[in-house]
Amino acid sequence: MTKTAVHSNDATEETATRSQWWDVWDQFKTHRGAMVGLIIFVSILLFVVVGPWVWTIDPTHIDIRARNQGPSLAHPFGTDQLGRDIFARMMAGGQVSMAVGMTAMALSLFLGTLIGVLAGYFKWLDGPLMRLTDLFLALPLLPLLLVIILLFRERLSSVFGPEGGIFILMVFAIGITSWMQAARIVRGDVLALKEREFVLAAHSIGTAPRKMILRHILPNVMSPIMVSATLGIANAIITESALSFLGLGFPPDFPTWGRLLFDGVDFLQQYPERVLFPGIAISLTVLSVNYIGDGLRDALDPRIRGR
Amino acid sequence: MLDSHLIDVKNLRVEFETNSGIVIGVEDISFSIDPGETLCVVGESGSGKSVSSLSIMRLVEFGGGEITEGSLEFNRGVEGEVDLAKVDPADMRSIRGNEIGMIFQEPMTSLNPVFTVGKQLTEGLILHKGLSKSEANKRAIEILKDVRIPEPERRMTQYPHELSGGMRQRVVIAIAMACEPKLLICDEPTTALDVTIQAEILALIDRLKREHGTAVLFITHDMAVVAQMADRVIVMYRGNMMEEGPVEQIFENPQHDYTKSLLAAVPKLGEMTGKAFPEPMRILGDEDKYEVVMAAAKAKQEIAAKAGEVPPLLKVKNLTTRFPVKKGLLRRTVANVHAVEDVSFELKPGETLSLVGESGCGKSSCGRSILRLVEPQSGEVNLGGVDILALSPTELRKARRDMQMVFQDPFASLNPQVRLIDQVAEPMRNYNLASGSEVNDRVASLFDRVELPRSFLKRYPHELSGGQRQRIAIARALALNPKLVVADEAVSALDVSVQAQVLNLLMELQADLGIAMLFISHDMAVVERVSHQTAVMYLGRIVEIGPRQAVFENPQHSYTKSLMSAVPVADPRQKKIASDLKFKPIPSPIFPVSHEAAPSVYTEVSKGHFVLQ
Amino acid sequence: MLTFTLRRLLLAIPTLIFISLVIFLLLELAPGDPMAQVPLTVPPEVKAQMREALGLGQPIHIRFVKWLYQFYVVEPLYLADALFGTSWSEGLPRIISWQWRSSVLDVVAQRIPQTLWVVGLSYVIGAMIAVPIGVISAYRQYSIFDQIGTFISMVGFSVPTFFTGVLLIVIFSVNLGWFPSIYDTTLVVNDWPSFVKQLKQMVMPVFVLALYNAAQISRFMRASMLDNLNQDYVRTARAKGLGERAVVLVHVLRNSMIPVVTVIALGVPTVFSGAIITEQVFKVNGLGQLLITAIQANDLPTVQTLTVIFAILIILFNLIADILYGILDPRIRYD
Amino acid sequence: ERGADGHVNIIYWQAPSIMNPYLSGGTKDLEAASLVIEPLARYDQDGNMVPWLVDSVPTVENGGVSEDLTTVTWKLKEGLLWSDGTPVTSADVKFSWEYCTADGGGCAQSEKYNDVVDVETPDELTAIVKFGVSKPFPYGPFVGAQAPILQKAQFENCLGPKAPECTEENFAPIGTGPFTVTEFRPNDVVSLEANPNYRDASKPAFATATLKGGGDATAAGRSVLETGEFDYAWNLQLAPDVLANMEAKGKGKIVSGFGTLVERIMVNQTDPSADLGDERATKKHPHPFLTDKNVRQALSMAIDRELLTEIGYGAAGRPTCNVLPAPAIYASTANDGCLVQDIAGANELLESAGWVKGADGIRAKDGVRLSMLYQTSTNAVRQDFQALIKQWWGEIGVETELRNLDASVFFGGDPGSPDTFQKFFADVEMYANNFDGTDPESYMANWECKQAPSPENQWQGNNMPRFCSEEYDALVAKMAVTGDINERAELAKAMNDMLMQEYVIIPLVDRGRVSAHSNTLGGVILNTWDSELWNAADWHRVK
Ligand SMILES: Nc1ncnc2c1ncn2[C@@H]1O[C@H](COP(=O)(O)OP(=O)(O)OP(=O)(O)O)[C@@H](O)[C@H]1O
Ligand SMILES: Nc1ncnc2c1ncn2[C@@H]1O[C@H](COP(=O)(O)OP(=O)(O)OP(=O)(O)O)[C@@H](O)[C@H]1O
Ligand SMILES: [Mg+2]
Ligand SMILES: [Mg+2]
Repeated sequence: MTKTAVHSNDATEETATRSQWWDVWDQFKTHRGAMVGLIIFVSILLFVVVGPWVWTIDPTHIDIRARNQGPSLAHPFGTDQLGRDIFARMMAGGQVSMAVGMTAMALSLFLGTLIGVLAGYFKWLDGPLMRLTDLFLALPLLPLLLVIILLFRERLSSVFGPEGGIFILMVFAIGITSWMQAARIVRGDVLALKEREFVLAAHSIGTAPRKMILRHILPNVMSPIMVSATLGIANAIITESALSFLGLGFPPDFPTWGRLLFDGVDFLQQYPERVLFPGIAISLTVLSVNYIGDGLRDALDPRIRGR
Repeated sequence: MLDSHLIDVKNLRVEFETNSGIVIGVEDISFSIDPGETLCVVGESGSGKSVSSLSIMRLVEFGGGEITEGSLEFNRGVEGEVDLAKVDPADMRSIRGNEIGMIFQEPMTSLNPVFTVGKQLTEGLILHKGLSKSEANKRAIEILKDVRIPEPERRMTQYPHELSGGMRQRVVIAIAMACEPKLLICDEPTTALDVTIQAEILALIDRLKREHGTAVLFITHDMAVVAQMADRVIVMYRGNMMEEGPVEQIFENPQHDYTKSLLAAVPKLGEMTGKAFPEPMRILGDEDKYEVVMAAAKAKQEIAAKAGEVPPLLKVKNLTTRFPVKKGLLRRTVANVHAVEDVSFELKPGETLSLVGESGCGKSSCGRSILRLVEPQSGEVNLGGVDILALSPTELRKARRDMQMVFQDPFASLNPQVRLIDQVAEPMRNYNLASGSEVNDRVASLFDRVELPRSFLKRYPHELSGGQRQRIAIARALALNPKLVVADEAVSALDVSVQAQVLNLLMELQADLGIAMLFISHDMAVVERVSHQTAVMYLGRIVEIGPRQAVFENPQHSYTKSLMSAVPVADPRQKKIASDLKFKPIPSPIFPVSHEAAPSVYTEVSKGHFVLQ
Repeated sequence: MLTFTLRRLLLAIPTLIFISLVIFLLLELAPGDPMAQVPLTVPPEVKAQMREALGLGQPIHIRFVKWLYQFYVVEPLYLADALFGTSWSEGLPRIISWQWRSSVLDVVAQRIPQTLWVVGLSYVIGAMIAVPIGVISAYRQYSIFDQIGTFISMVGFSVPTFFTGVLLIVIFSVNLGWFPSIYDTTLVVNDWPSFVKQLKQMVMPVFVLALYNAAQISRFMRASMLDNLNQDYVRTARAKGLGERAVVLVHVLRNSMIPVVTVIALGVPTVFSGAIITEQVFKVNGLGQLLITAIQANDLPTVQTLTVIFAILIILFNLIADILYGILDPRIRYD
Repeated sequence: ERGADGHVNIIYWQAPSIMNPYLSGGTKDLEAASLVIEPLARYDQDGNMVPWLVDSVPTVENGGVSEDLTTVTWKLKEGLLWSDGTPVTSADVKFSWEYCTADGGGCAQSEKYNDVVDVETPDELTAIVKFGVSKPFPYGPFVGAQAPILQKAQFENCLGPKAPECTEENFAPIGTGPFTVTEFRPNDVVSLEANPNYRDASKPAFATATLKGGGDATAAGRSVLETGEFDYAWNLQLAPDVLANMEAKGKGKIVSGFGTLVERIMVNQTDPSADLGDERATKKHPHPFLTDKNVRQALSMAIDRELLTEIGYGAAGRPTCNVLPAPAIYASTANDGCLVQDIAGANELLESAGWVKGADGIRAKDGVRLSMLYQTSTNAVRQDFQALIKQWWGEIGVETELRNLDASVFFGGDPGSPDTFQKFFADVEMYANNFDGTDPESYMANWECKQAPSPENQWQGNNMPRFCSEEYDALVAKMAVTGDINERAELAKAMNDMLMQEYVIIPLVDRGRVSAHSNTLGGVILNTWDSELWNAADWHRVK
């Protein structure tokens, strides 16, 4: 039995200035899955960001004599059909995939949450916003993306440079075509939350709608948002590769995980590792984000916290 | 160990793990209850009453607690004795609900929001008693009748949020009693109920005890109820047992200081006879302060009285609020609940208008309508010259600074995700009344005022006891220094000593700042003590309104009279349960859509004392 | 609720017309040309004539109005004729595909069986296994079951179906020879062997899709369950002596289903449109394949018609989700 | 014996959408239809014309073609029956012409009937095609899979704008081919059965056939070579090692043949810079550096065509230095020097032309950097080519940005899209092209000046490089009036050489057709000059 145990009412007070986020972090730290997820996630980040500084082979360099090699010291993950180093390509591809995955997911979550909350919270917005959601759900993806790219590629490239422009375009295209599910779910939860008495209580103390949403509504719809986040990353990474494959995204010699995976599928029987590496990378990323999300959700829920 | 004990608790210790480490809920608690005996548990709010009772049900573990020490021997009759602390989950399930029933403290959150009352009520019956659905339904309706819910058939198909606080509470009681358990744990079962219903429920519990030999563990703050119900009493303080003994002994010869102060603070109906103005509560060991406050309050009131007619702060005219009743898959409106019907009154700054009345008569709805937390159908609400019902949303938000509400169900009205410090600071932040560390200081001082330890600042609502939550709600309402406070059962969940402190605080603030208060309560003794005006509500209408003295000393309406007569007396030697109580059946506030309600017409009995014709 | 439903249904009409317009403009704006698949050997003048013959010469608003008339008036009449043997539609122009130069909706009807069999079934299966998995995962949070479930569903979701599908084909068709790698849409099930055959050819695509769907739904289910497991009413349910099964499956599940119903209902329209890759991999040639080939061939009438059909489904199922929502959660008010 | 071998399964990874080749130009549709309807004459696997519904191919020698090259007389075989049992007559032949040239029908093959002024039917079996001009190569009408004979009785009411209304006819034309359609599901599957009235009573050997469509080439190959579910898979354009690996399973064989399809890089002679607005990629603005022949030549020299072929096509490709690689009499050998990669030579060439390497390794002259955008359609092999070529060009100091575009956009002629191959808003682009049949006249005419796409002609036209040479145009004009086959060959070669030596087109690989059939399917002869299914009547089961 712990000596430190005191009666509930007498529990000593610590520095009152510590913000709520410290509690969340404390709690997060004790969540084993979340920490494992975080470590994996950071390792992947290090691998793709710092890796290229250590492993200096150019991912687009073709060494035609070294085609289709299996893993070796010179090429830890082997080489592809043109003799490009897969290890280096995984790193370079990871940068793009992670960046696109995270930002596009963030954008789609932002849009989804914003629209969901607005629609759920403000009755008069519900109709128009939900019909907008219907519209976006109904729009055929491919032509939509083609049009987006047609309209904005040149303009963005001229402002942000070709790669920056395409990056923004991809993130925008993926974000704008994947927020609908989150929006509908969040809206549903908000509709229910709105009827809870603490929201009424917050009204009575004069909480402005903005604060109401930020303080009372949003924290209580965290869990579907977290799930959407994890699913969103996977979705963004795959969509990115599909877009690039259709010629709507990055240049063809620009490796990304999705593209490596796609290219590898044809060689599934001869060189299974070519599919496995990018497949594992994507899965690991998504898995780690999932655990981080789990941990965060638990940490944010005071009822679970402290268990 | 005596074989006749139904349950024998020994050295119980419960711990919780929180952010700030492990805390003890209760420690070294031992007591026993025999069949047919009522053990009342009183004590400071937050002293571990609920935790002890949850431990008996082995439900603490689902809330993050753990029984770390002690045994809970329970006599299952033919199956012999079992230690509830160790019994396996399957057996525990057959005990829960069947052999031990429990009434929970917060009725809103303890009912499942998506199931009808009927479904939640029949579940246990079908499970433990093996009844068929229709039998269970029949039985459920009987139980609802027993707990005096009007129109039980209709209630069966309603959802919890459509019921008033008191009705929910009675549903929870009904659930606990459904299977006629051997041990009934009642965690403040009647705090949300008006005295007439309370008396009925107490009588019901008493009958169960007498006829079925049910043992009752009764947790309450109301010393009068204790006096009426208890065979034996335990007093708890800060997680420990202070005193145990037969009820007479506790009342007449309290040993412990805490018990003494508790008894001293109990208000008694009739104490105020002959006094025109409210008086603060007595608090043992704090008489000096009491004198000072009394003097100050008197002085102010006299000045006010001399100054003559102050214009009223709040004017309510013909306020009407109705809720639609929906039916069927398509959920069409088939009728209306006339929750508030043609209510008019005025309230001056610095005054308290108490609203009493039967549970479900529309008190909360009335309070909420005034603050426009529910939209009234028609009527007029004027606060300090502002027509509240005509305000736009932004104006309304500004206006809310002056009118605050303490919600009846404190748990439901607190955001589970937000720390207490932030909940209390929120109104200040909303109106930019303070910033930075000033906010924290003010929150801390509010905590002090409502007698909450500062160590609670960083806790979350679910980590508090019911009374503690209620104090948070009060602190939050006071944070803005409003002109009008609607206190909906604001002190009902507090133990008498804290209740006294909080009431004194409210009165002090009222005297200092001229706050007008709409005080909704069931506790007639408290009402008598704190109010300037008293209004009695019945079926959505005010049936009698007037100066407190007039209403209490000269009740005119028959309902007022029955209310007065039902008030329990805090004297164990004057038990009157179920002896001379006879109540009329409760009429329904639900009318078909087409129903045209007649206007309320009053006759003036004496100056300012009106009675509905 | 009735008025709510009626209002929403009424509102659906302008919404649909608006969506049709947006889709139409989008398709017009999108780069691409119905002649893209015509070999380069066909000279430009011929291509111009072919375009003309497709009606591309007409101004855009005429084409839109024409399509609207065909879709919302003529095709329903045809349907009525087919059902009741009337002859209201005689001589009225139907929506004609640019690829096969015949009615789009006839082919849509042709595709529905395989789409329902494979994609629909996999959705049902996916949802049916997702719910229990989500429930158990949440109830036993961080148990082995939960961890494995999480792992599988995350992998199932993050690995695209073009990979899992091919993997299955390589294992089960190529190496083991258990299942066909190519779906036979002409198979008629009329006896036991043909039924077995049908089952065999459905196993892999259904599995792949079900995994994907289940992965997603089970995550939402789990999250929602976790939100509700700690509520006070659960304590009350336990206090009644209900078994854990009843507590979880009756009390918690109902509350948790509320958001999940949205997810599931939202997914139904994608049954018809979403399984493009899987259909391609297994050659199921359902509506998804129809759409993608139409897009590739820039067959605008087909794309437009299919998309608007999906839009109708989306609107319908969103309405259903909303209604279910109101039924499941009595606190929600829709008026 | 007819129908003795049961069922044959054919897979096309692009699904046929219609069985009427006049309403669709798509190869998949042509080939599917070729099982059912047939032309009067067609090409065999060597590109020779063979009589099909006639006894002999009319020529000037046998008097079938008039001396002035304006009339061709076809004589139908006797006793030919449609699958419904009615006789095939010259009226059907004439009708096919009428059908394709009817106004408002948008016939995809109308080019085949160019200059036909009339088809006379002096008797049941004779059809005389009259041209308005002298036709040195008069075998457009009724020859090859593109121009089969339709049954007049069936299509009579389907002329012109009514063509699309004839769903049943378009889905199940009555033909003379070995099979007839029993069920047609657009973009999915065609079910066929043996034509009971096929002219050879012992054929086809299969009683029924299925032509399944959809998916991708890998899957199609797998279903024939690895699982054996299908008997024949069309056009398996796959990485050579993948294909080899599949074949190693031993279930089937790969067959390949060469035609005229050449994978090539087009070199833009106009400036595609976005700054030019509407005048982008038009002749008004010559390209800043690709107009320098030295640069173009260096680009070509830097490429290792052998390696490209090995990586991309294996046995199904051969390196080529000609844009017109076949038939044999048209194939020039003048440019074969390009077969050997010469990076050093290319560097030297650029150096001597004044293009010097800057600090970043990129050559420049007068402030113009050799930096290019290289576009092509999306396709795994093309992307590999892009990567390889980018590297080689990098070695000679040319910077390359790659872009790949969706095929339906790239090859679609949408004037609104900036990404079509006609608009060519890039410096170089890569794709493959060929021509129908064996006559290159119209193919070579693609590079006439006036064929250059521009806003004036709505960006239509096939002269992607915007190559313009009076000399070349003169050769084109001359060929149009030259009848003698050898002379024609010389002209074609001259044109080819001119293009090659100007390096406005950089040919890479002569791409063959690869298909696969199972070991149990006999009689397959891969034909790249006509439909692959041209001899399906001879297919049979090998026990
Ligand atoms: N889950 C929990 N985590 C931490 N502390 C808790 C938890 N639940 C209860 N407590 C603490 O345990 C103590 C006892 O609480 P309990 O609910 O038993 O009080 P109570 O006597 O019922 O009070 P009241 O009369 O106000 O309802 C309180 O101080 C409370 O803050
Ligand atoms: N949201 C609602 N929908 C339908 N009916 C409601 C709703 N809220 C309250 N009611 C009904 O209105 C009536 C008055 O309820 P109210 O909460 O005002 O009672 P009360 O006087 O505060 O009772 P208590 O003392 O029990 O809290 C009750 O019959 C109740 O069932
Ligand atoms: Mg309590
Ligand atoms: Mg109330």
